[in-house]
Amino acid sequence: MLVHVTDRAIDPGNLAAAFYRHHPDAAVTTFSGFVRDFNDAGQVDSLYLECYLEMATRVLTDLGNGAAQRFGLRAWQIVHRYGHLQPSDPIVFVATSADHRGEAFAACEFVMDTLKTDAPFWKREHYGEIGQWVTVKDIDKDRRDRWSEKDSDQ
Amino acid sequence: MLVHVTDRAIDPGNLAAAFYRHHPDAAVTTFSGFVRDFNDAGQVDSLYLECYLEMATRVLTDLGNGAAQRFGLRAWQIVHRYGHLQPSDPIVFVATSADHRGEAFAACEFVMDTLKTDAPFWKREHYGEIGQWVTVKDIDKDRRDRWSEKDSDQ
Amino acid sequence: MTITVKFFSLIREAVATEQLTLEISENLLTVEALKAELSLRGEAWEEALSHPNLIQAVNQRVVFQEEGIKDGDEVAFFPPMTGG
Amino acid sequence: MTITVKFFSLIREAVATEQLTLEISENLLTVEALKAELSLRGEAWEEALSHPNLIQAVNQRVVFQEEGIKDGDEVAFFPPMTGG
Repeated sequence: MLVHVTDRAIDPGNLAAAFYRHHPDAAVTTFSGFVRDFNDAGQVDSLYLECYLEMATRVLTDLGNGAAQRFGLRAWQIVHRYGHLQPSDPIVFVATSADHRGEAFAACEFVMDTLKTDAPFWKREHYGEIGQWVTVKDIDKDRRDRWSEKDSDQ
Repeated sequence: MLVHVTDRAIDPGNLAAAFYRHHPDAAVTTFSGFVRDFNDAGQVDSLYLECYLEMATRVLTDLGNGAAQRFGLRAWQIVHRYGHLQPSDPIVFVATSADHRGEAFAACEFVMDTLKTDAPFWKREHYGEIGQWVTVKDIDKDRRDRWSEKDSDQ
Repeated sequence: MTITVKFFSLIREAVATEQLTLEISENLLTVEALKAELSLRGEAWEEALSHPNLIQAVNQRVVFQEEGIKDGDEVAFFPPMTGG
Repeated sequence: MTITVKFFSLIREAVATEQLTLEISENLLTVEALKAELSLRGEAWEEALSHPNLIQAVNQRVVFQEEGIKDGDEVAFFPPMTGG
């Protein structure tokens, strides 16, 4: 499955193993993000990740297809968790394969940078009794915008 | 083992699975390169990868430690194959983990770009009866030099 | 005509509503008009839907508020996304 | 003094030698001097060791040919590396 959005635990190790096995292309990159146990304010006990499921699947599918075209990928996969998570739980897994490592790396990073701000998920961090919605970080906007600038250069 | 240089088959799927399991840091990147079945001249039947073993271990260890310091990595691993390989065999596996994805991606790509030109391995491609040593590609020199330019900017 | 309206995250909490099925008049031609109509439901609605960072989607695609609405559409309101 | 000299890839093939253990005089102070000494072994040696892209390492570190050599050192000669 190219895109999988799920409220069940995901296992990036198994996903990477399967991707490497099925796509021994010249250059294969994988990335996985895990729940932090800290943020700017201190300790994080748990995370709730809200999801607009139908839209998430659609956005991630468009994103993967767009990356495949832009970077000439041979294969790609995006898996995203939602629901209740604990620190060190995997949130997201992205894999890309290409004929050259520059394209595999760039596509993987492009997908991550774009889904951070364009895929309909919302993080709520909990510390003790306190819960707080995470706001978009400037660095995430900047990282997203890097790719748009490259678009307009072309 | 942080660095492993071996003439036995390597399994990037298992390596990635173990790395993800042991290092569920906020951002984890893995990369694996596989033997191509083509080059600029056409079909490639097999690859011989010669290695200066003691130096390779030393260079890759220095490279990983340097990347860890430069990009603030939490963990890293480099595994490199040598000897006789077939198309689709894995050659190299690199994993990096960090608190932020920018650092994890950059470090993984830096390690790959640097080991291409600085680690003592030499590729000889075979097609039928013909064998030919691979020469350094300009793009690999350019990709290596990107990181030096950044050095001097700092 | 009939549309579905969904709310997520902060916006969902502010209006205390996850989803609505609405019968609306054919005159309600845009997302902007729908927002004005929903804002009549009370101060919490008006405040949430006038948030400067509010994002709106029609049929799972992010749109400007001038986007048209037609029978059977799914409209959603939410704050900036924080995935990954 | 005694040193080890290793050759790899094209250079190994050109001089048809993987490794040498050499007893050398204390006067042979640099990699450059060692290259001159080895070049006396014949045309193939002279040609291989004068290749403009030749890389030399002492004790597994790439060095300029002005690098000094001391007893027990491991010196290696090879073409540009093509790993990964």
